[in-house]
Amino acid sequence: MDKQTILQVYETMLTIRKFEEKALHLFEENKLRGSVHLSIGQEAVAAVVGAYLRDKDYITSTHRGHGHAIAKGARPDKAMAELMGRETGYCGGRGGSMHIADVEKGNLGANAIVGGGIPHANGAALSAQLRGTDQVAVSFFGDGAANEGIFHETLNIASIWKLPVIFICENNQYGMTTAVDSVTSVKDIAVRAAGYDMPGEVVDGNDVFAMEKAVKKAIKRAQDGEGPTLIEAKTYRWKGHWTGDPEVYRTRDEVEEWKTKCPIKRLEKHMQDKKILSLEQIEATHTKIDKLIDEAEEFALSSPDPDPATVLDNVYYEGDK
Amino acid sequence: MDKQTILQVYETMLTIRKFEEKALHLFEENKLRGSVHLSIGQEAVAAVVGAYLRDKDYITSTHRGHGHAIAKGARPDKAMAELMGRETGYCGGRGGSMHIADVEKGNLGANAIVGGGIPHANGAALSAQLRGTDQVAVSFFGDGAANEGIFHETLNIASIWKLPVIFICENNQYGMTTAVDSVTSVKDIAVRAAGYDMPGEVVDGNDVFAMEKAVKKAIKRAQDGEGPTLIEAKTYRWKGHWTGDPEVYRTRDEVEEWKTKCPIKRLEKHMQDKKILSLEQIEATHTKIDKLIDEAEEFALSSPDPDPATVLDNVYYEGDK
Amino acid sequence: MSRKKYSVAIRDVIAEEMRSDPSVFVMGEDIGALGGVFGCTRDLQKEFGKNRVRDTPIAEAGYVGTGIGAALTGMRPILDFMYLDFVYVAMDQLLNQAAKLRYMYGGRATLPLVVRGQQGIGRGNAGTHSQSVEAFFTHIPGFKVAMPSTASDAAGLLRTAIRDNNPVMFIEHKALYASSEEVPDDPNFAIPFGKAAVRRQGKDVTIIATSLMVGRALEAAEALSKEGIEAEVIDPRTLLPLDLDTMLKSIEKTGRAVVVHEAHKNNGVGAEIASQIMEAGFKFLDAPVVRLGAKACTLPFSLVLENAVVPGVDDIHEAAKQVCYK
Amino acid sequence: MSRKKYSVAIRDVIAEEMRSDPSVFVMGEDIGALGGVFGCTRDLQKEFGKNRVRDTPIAEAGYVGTGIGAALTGMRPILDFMYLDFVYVAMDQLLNQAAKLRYMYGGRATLPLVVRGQQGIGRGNAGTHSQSVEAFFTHIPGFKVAMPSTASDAAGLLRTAIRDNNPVMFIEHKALYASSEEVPDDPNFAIPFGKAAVRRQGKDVTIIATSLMVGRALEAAEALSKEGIEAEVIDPRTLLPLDLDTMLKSIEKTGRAVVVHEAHKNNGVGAEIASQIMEAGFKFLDAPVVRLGAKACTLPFSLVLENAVVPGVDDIHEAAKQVCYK
Ligand SMILES: Cc1ncc(C[n+]2csc(CCOP(=O)(O)OP(=O)(O)O)c2C)c(N)n1
Ligand SMILES: Cc1ncc(C[n+]2csc(CCOP(=O)(O)OP(=O)(O)O)c2C)c(N)n1
Ligand SMILES: [Mg+2]
Ligand SMILES: [Mg+2]
Repeated sequence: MDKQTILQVYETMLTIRKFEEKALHLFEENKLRGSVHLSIGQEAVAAVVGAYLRDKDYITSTHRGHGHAIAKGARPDKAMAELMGRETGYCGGRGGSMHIADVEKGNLGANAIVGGGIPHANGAALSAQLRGTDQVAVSFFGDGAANEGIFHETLNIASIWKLPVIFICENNQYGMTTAVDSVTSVKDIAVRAAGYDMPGEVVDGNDVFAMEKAVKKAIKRAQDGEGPTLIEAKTYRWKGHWTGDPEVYRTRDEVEEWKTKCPIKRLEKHMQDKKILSLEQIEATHTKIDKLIDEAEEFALSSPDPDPATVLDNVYYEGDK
Repeated sequence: MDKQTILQVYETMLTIRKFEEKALHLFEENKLRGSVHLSIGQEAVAAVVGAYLRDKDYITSTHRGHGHAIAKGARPDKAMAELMGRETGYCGGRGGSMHIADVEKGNLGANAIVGGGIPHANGAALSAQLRGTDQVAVSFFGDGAANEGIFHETLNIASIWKLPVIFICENNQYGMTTAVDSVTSVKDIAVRAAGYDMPGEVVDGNDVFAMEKAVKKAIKRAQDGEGPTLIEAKTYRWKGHWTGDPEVYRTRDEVEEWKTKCPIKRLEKHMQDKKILSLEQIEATHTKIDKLIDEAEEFALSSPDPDPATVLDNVYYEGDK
Repeated sequence: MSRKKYSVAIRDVIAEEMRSDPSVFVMGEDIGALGGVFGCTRDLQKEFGKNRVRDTPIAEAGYVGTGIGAALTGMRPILDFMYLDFVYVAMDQLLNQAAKLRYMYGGRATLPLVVRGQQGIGRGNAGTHSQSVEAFFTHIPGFKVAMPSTASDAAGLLRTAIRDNNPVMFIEHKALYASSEEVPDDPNFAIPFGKAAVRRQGKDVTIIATSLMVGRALEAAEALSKEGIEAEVIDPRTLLPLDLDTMLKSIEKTGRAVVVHEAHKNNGVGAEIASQIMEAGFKFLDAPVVRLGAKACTLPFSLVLENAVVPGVDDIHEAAKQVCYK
Repeated sequence: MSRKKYSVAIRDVIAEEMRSDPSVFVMGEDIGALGGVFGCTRDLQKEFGKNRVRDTPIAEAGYVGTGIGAALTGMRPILDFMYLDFVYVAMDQLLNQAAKLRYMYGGRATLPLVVRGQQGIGRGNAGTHSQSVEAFFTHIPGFKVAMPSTASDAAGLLRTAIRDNNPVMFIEHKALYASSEEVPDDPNFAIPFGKAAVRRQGKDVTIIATSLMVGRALEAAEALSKEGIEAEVIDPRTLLPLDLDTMLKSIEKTGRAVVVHEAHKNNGVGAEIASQIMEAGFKFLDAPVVRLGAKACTLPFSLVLENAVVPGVDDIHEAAKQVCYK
């Protein structure tokens, strides 16, 4: 990873982390409602993928999608406004946290249905293939989603049509309150790739360099017309499944253990070791992102609610093709 | 396989073959209507499974289900009556060819939705497990069905719960008019078993002894509490997908080639070689089954149509639990 | 009688039925340790173990299909949907399989199966976690459909559902779980299907409301009363079977009806109820039956917009006055 | 004008639109070499190749989802359902995704998507291959719903569907594929959505019928005519949008209406149409609107039983006389 990319990945991770810490804070202050699923602890996966995709490439995301959106170029202010259901949000307040999309920038959307977005990445990849471009599509989804039928159907289709798509399973050890090994018949979800004749790789999802290697290989494969790849990124979410989760299903020790593997801290140490950023520069970056997020909060809080008179707008596209 | 079982398998195969030849004939004579999917050429799979299951064991079947039903003990007369939509049929004429069921005998039904019946076998196996019996359940399905999401969900559930269930994929090379290799990402569907941490085995589905080995092993595994098995039986359907199929998707040569692998002829040769049955005895068996099927035809043809006044019966179970 | 929350009433009936009938068991997502997102299976796994309170993978079609197989072979599964919005991923198993098998098998199969879960607004969950799905199950024959609006009804109807030998779609409401009421302690307390409840007596207009809308209808009725209009409020409690008689009897008296539900108005069960009232009670009607339901858009996330989509107390109030030509 | 079968009319429009717009392509099962079970994609793969006429695995949810992704990114997929009974396995992709994405994304996404296939009776395919599914797509907002009853309408409406920038559920009927009619040759021949067709003029009773039932209604109208009752027969052609005006204009004249469809009567679109007529045209009605639809049971395999379930010419005849109090 070149220095510039390292810095980009770092800033992206930090933005995701601070965006979500802020969202949690606002939720606890009752300034924000609904389902808010935080990816704190998992930032490396989204950030590295985002760094290696171009604006014209596509992603599909999940209920836990803030990180993916930010990594694909979403502005924290419009994202935060969406979390608050404001008119200025990415979906004009119609979608909320679980549906942030920015189709023009290649983010085909978060998706509140587990597995629901996986085939959309196939479709974007098919579209690229039919139009003859070199675009690739990435589908993010969780360990839980890998037990839904749509996972199976999508991977099979991607493989037979050699679609330029990359399936990234963020195995954060739980589907809601359910431990992955209690409902998943294989230890590594990546082994399922063999059932679709595609490469499947287990990666330390908290290590940006391990992610880099896997993602670059998969992108090359996609662009060389060789078809899809399944990457299983082992990672962990530090916060509850949702804001308010009693977390009866895991121990504090387990959470603390994983916090020692913080992807951001790891990268900060690496940057210091390699003299990429000094401690002062790291602190300055924190300050910069803090400011960005504070501005996002302000923007969101000062944005208007949607006008109820517009509630029936945009059910259909009106006008000519 | 002991001699008695060989004879049973043989008679079952012959019954299936002649039953379906008769059905085709009746269809061509306009005495029978609707979707009729013939399993001619594939009889060994059903017959061997049927021979090793007991009455109390379960099966679930498909749109191509006459063979499975007969192998699980269905009477040709009541089955033929169902194909004709008569009151005396297995479903009183309500279900037709694609829904023949005999729940009391453990046949949980043919199913006109591709893949639709697969999870029902899981459920029967779970039921056996919960009730603490040694019953096993077998799910028959096609190569095409193995690309449906429900296949994936079912196998994963069966594996994590170690259900006494056996998944038998009859790979007859086509899903309707579509060659298996054009829509299936793996050469052998059995390799998908690894994605569910269960054994997967490719078997010559036209060889009753190869089937025997695989089925016995899977039953033992199920009864030992070790969980499910996936068996892929490679086979071929001689007739069109449905009665009236123009068969534009395959060559006559291919069909003729597979006819040389006829499971019935192969077993007849084996029985003669091993002096299990003489040519005369074989001919006598044919005559016996011909008679059975003629009687079935007669029974069906002389049976009444359902009474339209009863059309709303049995939507619901009426009465107490 | 014990005062119970709607969610606890449900939990308790499941527990009691599991105690008295070993063939009853529960499957679903996050129902074990967590006890369900809304607590409807709280502590059941502690009492009945992991075999009878089974956490499933996120594989709704798979576990509904598994439930069907179990029901066909002597068990009585209760299938838990965290959100009924997820029925879509299992729709084939629900509508082509569970609903149809008995009939297609000529009556030679029995499917004692309860599918239960919650739906509707109230948690800011946006379009795919706030919708209402009852109309799918009233259109395709095979399910019975219950929709309790109070804790006591939830208990009584759920017991009937679990003891019924047919597939039952049992539709709870997320915004009702915290409501509480006196619930009979009798372990056989059951409310028969197909018997509407008259929630309020009135002579001027009949308001037929389901689930969350019952409370709003009662509020509207109070306001109407102050204006001299006495509304009769009827809660059908089950939509299939539907108790048309009770509604007709009321409309014979009032001559006017408003039907209100939270599901989309277009092709919602209100259309069916209004049509049946017209067909059987045309001669009683002094005004056309008016229907209220969600507007024809996806449920929006923004609370301001959500409130504009689903019928509120004022909308019911207005509609009742409209049919009274006031 | 060329005389064409309904199936050929459909095929030809797909071909023409594929010729004129490279972003249009087709996906589905057995649509290539076979050209579809009913010939609606015959020879298209020969002309357009395997890239634009794609045989899919049996994975309806997967290919609908793939179509959604393609539609979001500049393509215009036509998704082929061999039998619309299979929508259930893809229902989440259809109703939670295709129908809702544009709205949930605040209008910042466009989904030009046609889902087409056939439904209904006529081939002895029993319960899971003979049902009618339109009501699902009129209830949940997001799709437009077309239901052509003639070859020419099939052509004109399908062109509109393919050129529409919204998800369209295009519902054909297996028993109509062989019917033929003169179809305009104009490669821009299109019928706008939301315009009903008056198939027969009459002053005594309005019969509103969809798809296969239009022919039956016309037959019944001939029989009624012999008895001195002149029925006006209206085919809505699209159910969403629905042309209520044309129906009301007719009912203003006749004072009586029968609505007939093949889908189950309970909660079918007939309930919606009857309710809208009541709401907007109560003052015109001399009799309650009568609905006809399939009886409340799964479609049986036996032809004798099937005929007892779905409305026939005689049933329509009877119903029309009933609303005329004859
Ligand atoms: C079809 C469907 N089933 C269930 C849910 C409820 N649900 C939301 S998130 C979730 C867990 C998802 O687990 P995973 O895929 O591992 O993603 P994670 O939350 O761990 O990021 C569940 C069960 C849903 N939204 N959609
Ligand atoms: C969900 C669903 N999709 C499509 C069909 C139409 N269909 C019926 S049989 C069939 C082919 C099935 O192939 P396979 O599973 O290999 O079984 P085979 O017919 O070869 O025995 C198809 C596509 C269906 N009945 N159900
Ligand atoms: Mg997870
Ligand atoms: Mg096959």
